[in-house]
Amino acid sequence: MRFVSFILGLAFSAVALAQSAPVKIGIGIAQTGTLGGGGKAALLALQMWVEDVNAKGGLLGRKVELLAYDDQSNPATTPGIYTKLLDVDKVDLLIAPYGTVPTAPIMPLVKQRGLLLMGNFSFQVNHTVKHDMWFNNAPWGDATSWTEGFLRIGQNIGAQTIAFIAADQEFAQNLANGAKEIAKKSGLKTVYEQNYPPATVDFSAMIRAIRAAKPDMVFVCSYPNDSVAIVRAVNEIGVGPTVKLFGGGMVGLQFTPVMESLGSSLNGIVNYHSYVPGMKYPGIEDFLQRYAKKAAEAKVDPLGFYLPPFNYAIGQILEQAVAATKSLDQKLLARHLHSHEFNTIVGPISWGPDGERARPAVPMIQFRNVADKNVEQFRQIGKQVILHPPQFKSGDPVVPYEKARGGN
Amino acid sequence: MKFWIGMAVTVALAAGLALSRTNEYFFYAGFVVLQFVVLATAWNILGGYAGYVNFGTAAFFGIGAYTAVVLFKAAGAPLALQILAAAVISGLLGFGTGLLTLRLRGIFFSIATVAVIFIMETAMVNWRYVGGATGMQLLRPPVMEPFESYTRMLFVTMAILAVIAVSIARYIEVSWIGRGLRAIRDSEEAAECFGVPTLQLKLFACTVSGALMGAAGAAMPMYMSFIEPPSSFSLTYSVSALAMPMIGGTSHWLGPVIGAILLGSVQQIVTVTISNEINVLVVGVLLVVFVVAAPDGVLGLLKKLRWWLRSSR
Amino acid sequence: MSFELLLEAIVFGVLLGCFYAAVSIGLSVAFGLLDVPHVAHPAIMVLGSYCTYVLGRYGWDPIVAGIALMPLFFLLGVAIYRFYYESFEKRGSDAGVRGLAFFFGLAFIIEVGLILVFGVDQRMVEAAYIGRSLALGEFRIPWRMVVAFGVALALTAGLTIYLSRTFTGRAIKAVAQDEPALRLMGANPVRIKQWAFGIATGVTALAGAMLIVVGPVEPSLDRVYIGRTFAVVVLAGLGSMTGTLAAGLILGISESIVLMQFGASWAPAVAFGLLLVALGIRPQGLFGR
Amino acid sequence: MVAPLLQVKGVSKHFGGFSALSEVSLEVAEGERFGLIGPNGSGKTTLINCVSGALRNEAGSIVFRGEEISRLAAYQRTRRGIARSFQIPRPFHSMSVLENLVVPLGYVVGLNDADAHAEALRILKTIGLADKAQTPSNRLSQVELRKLELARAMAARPRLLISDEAMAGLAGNEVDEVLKILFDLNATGITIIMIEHIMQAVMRFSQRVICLDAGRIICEGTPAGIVKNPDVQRAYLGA
Repeated sequence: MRFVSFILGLAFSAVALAQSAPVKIGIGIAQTGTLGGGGKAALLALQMWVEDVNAKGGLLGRKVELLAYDDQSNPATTPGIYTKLLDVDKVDLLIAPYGTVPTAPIMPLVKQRGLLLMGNFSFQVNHTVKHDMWFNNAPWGDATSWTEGFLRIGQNIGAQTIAFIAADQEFAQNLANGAKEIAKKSGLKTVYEQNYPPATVDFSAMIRAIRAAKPDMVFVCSYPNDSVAIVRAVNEIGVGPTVKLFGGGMVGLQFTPVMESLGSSLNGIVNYHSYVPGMKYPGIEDFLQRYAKKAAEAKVDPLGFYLPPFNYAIGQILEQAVAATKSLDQKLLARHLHSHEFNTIVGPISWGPDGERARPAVPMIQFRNVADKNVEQFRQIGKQVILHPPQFKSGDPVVPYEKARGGN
Repeated sequence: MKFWIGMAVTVALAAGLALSRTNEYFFYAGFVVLQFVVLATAWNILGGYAGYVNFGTAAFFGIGAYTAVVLFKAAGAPLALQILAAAVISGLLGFGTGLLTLRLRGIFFSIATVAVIFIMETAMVNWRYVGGATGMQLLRPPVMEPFESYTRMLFVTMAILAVIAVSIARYIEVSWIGRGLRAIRDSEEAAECFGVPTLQLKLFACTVSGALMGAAGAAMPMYMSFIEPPSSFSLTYSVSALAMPMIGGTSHWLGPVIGAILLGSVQQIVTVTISNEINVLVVGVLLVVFVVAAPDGVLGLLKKLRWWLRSSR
Repeated sequence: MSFELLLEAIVFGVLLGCFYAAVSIGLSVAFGLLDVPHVAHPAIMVLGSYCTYVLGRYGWDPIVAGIALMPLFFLLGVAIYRFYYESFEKRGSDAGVRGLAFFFGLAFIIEVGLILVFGVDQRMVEAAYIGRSLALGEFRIPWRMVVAFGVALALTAGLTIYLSRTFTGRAIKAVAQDEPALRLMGANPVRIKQWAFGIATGVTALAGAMLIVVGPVEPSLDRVYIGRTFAVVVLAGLGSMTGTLAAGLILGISESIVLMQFGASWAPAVAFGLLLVALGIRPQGLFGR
Repeated sequence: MVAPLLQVKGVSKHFGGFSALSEVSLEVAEGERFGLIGPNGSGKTTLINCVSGALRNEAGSIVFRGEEISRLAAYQRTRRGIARSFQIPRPFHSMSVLENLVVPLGYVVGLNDADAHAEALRILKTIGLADKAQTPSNRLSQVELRKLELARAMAARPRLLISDEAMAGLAGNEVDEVLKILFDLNATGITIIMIEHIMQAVMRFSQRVICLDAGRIICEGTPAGIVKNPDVQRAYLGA
């Protein structure tokens, strides 16, 4: 009898799936331009979730359909893309583009229309608009949540002076400004600061200047293209024996192609991440295994530690919220999201009133024993040792940086 | 007369659409296309009529946008005032750039305008008041009656700007100024020898063109509710403003309008259909195909077609 | 600023400046001598970098790869010029405006082509001189910059000698100055320009190899270099090879000093400000005819 | 004595290290037919470029109708009554023949559009191009282009017309045609400076001739006197 009802249920849901219109989820996400590399990996993860949820019968018994457009990493395109999603494609749910800049232009739009928006690795983008239906998936909150790990590790080992290098770009500046404030509050003395413009050719002179300033730690806020050049220059010039910690906010060192090509020159760098092997979340390993197969086919980031799990998590959160409220009503969903915690492949997630994570946890990792030309090594525990936060901690920092680097 | 009726109809149509129940997406996409109509028309005043290639559209556009932001932040100035001020500042920038380099051969002017983009962008990156490198989010003021949404209002504003830009371009084209500019393009030395005050005319064209580009830029911060240097000074604006008149035809005011509507719409469409690398390719391929195969643009093709039809009859 | 730091700034500036000169020298021939508004020059250079990258995966040294690519790029240059000539220069009127648009389109197509083949990720090469530095006491200079320095000097010297000592070289210079006179001499200016454009493009292959030696490349890197290369060529005075080297040095050193003194943020403004001032005061360039 | 129409006093011009003109002085009287000859590269075109304003002279002064003009822009000089034709015709190639004339009629004379068109047609008639008025100027034959150059110069209503090799490359009867136009113009009171390679034409046309060589005036005189001058013969024969 139970078997029969199961069959019936399956048949019914299949009928329902076929009959009712799909639940449409819309996103504009960079496939080209500076954010394109990350965007492609993120989109792949979202598509995996769509397959998974449809295999389980969809949302509210309806099939899920993902509509994704390329925002070209350009904020000028996102208002058009999102109105197309809303008014022409009539999507039911929205996910924000990858990154702060493309997200910023749609914040007033969603606020004005009272729509739920799932944030996608942006930084403090809701700060001005203060939309109460915004939920960011990123493991960070404000600048403090991000930088305090790095600064605390430094202070624990007796650092008193700090140097800053930051890209003249949106996110890097936000981060650096926050870090400078915290450094000041915690009594760290800033001995050098340098903002560099996009497309800086060579960082030798900057690294040389840092060496001359003899700081105890160096906080770097850089973009992918520059991160590589900076790491390279550091390996050539050396930052000097005084520097205990180097890194912090280097975007790009989470992306597999970059990690692979830098290889052993990553060793010793302490940098933020979102997920690294060793962080025990239920389901993440299975996800990454499946992801690796698809990524190889799609020729996107093969490891996919940085963005993909968190994009899959967006899907899981929506799935759980829709299932719990049995509705696609935006206000209802938002209320539910604010008042509950969600279990995802990147751990339990809940939000503060501003829609950022209630308990941000930005792992600070140190690269150790990385060899050249080997992608698979990064799947091992211990290549990226977690120094912070305490709940994930897997080791103590090796200092000074020159020693950790294995250099002179 | 026919022209003015056409322009009035355009504005009326835009306003009518904005007050109707037309899909909101239309206004977002339409705003962008109209913005390119203004940019292409403005570019054509100097580039098409006088043959001086301005690569710096992005600089004038960006400075227009930032002027608007400054006024908005400092005084909460209304949109019309922002646009007006942006036109003045960008016009001055055009005048200054022109004064420095329009005496030289055309290519030097082109290179100088590239330099202006970088200088202006660097200045904005380092100016904290307007957000510097991090950019700045802007809260739109409440929408004015009778419009239902701010974007509808921006759409109508841009339609009016487009009509103004086209009217100015047409006036210049049919007036003595246009004849002088064409003379400059054909042979600057001969023009000067036959009484055309070439430097003054070029400066005038550069100023007007810069001002219109600035006006187009002024509406952008409100459209995005956000401003940041890289996207404000994006090379895309420079390339599109040059490509559109080339595709439409540079010798007539209608050319840039056709080019902007054509290429602008194609860009909007591929963004939401193809959604990968190919959409960047569209501009490049269209540009090359047109400058090689149809040097006088769509207008030239139409002329040829008409001539062919007449002669085959 | 201490003397030591100033000295360092100048040394790094010289290295950077030589690099700028090397990436500009092809344009110095194409635009400076031949008057072709070659805005696709940086895109072709990036293409050269990617070709070097491909050869690098088969174990080629990047500089060797760059040299090996030169004949191939020479042919590419000849083809591009031929096409440009047939489509624009021959038709006469408005060659400038349309030619510019054409090269812009070409640059776009190369860029997207690279994205389609290689993706948007950065690519880099390996060589013994990458990732190591020359240590002079406390002072260290990355070898890759030293290599760039050497390549720049070699290119400048080679082109200068070629243009002044060989018959074809002198014909190229003549074509720049007085085309009718050359025609009277019985030489075909189009053939000579085609040859010269080929050389300019061939040289660009080596510059591309150097670009990927100095730092990682990605397909849209060409946009960054449009302004810089034209700035160097114009600052130099059109078509002067030694001038190109000198202008590159001025740019490199001033950027380096600005970085030390005022902060790197202002470096682009300085480079392009310099260009504007040069155009305003001395449009024939620092070393122009 | 009446002041001369044009006075060139000690004018010099260098290109790099090359001295194109050195201290050239000459005077042209109102109504005169004046010939300027000299071998290739002797500085003829540089001199008239300095007079018309395409180039700025370095030393010396250029006085036109009692006014120092050497710091004026070319278009201002045209408005004061100096017009020229170009050695290699430079029509406004995107315009019709008629429109080519409308440019100076508007910018120099200051006529409105309708008057300018009427006047342009009148000039084209006198010069024999009326049937080509609507033809795009890039479809003209060589002799028609030469005529257009002259017609456009006439449209500027000059007091001084500088004709820069207006007959180069023309056949014998075509040369006569152009010469006749120039004679007719002179008859209406326009002073003409003729630069010409075709000796026969200069000699027939000019009342007075100056010969330039290597940027200097080597002799001045009547056509008949000039041909016999040994310096001129040497300059031309390169002896």
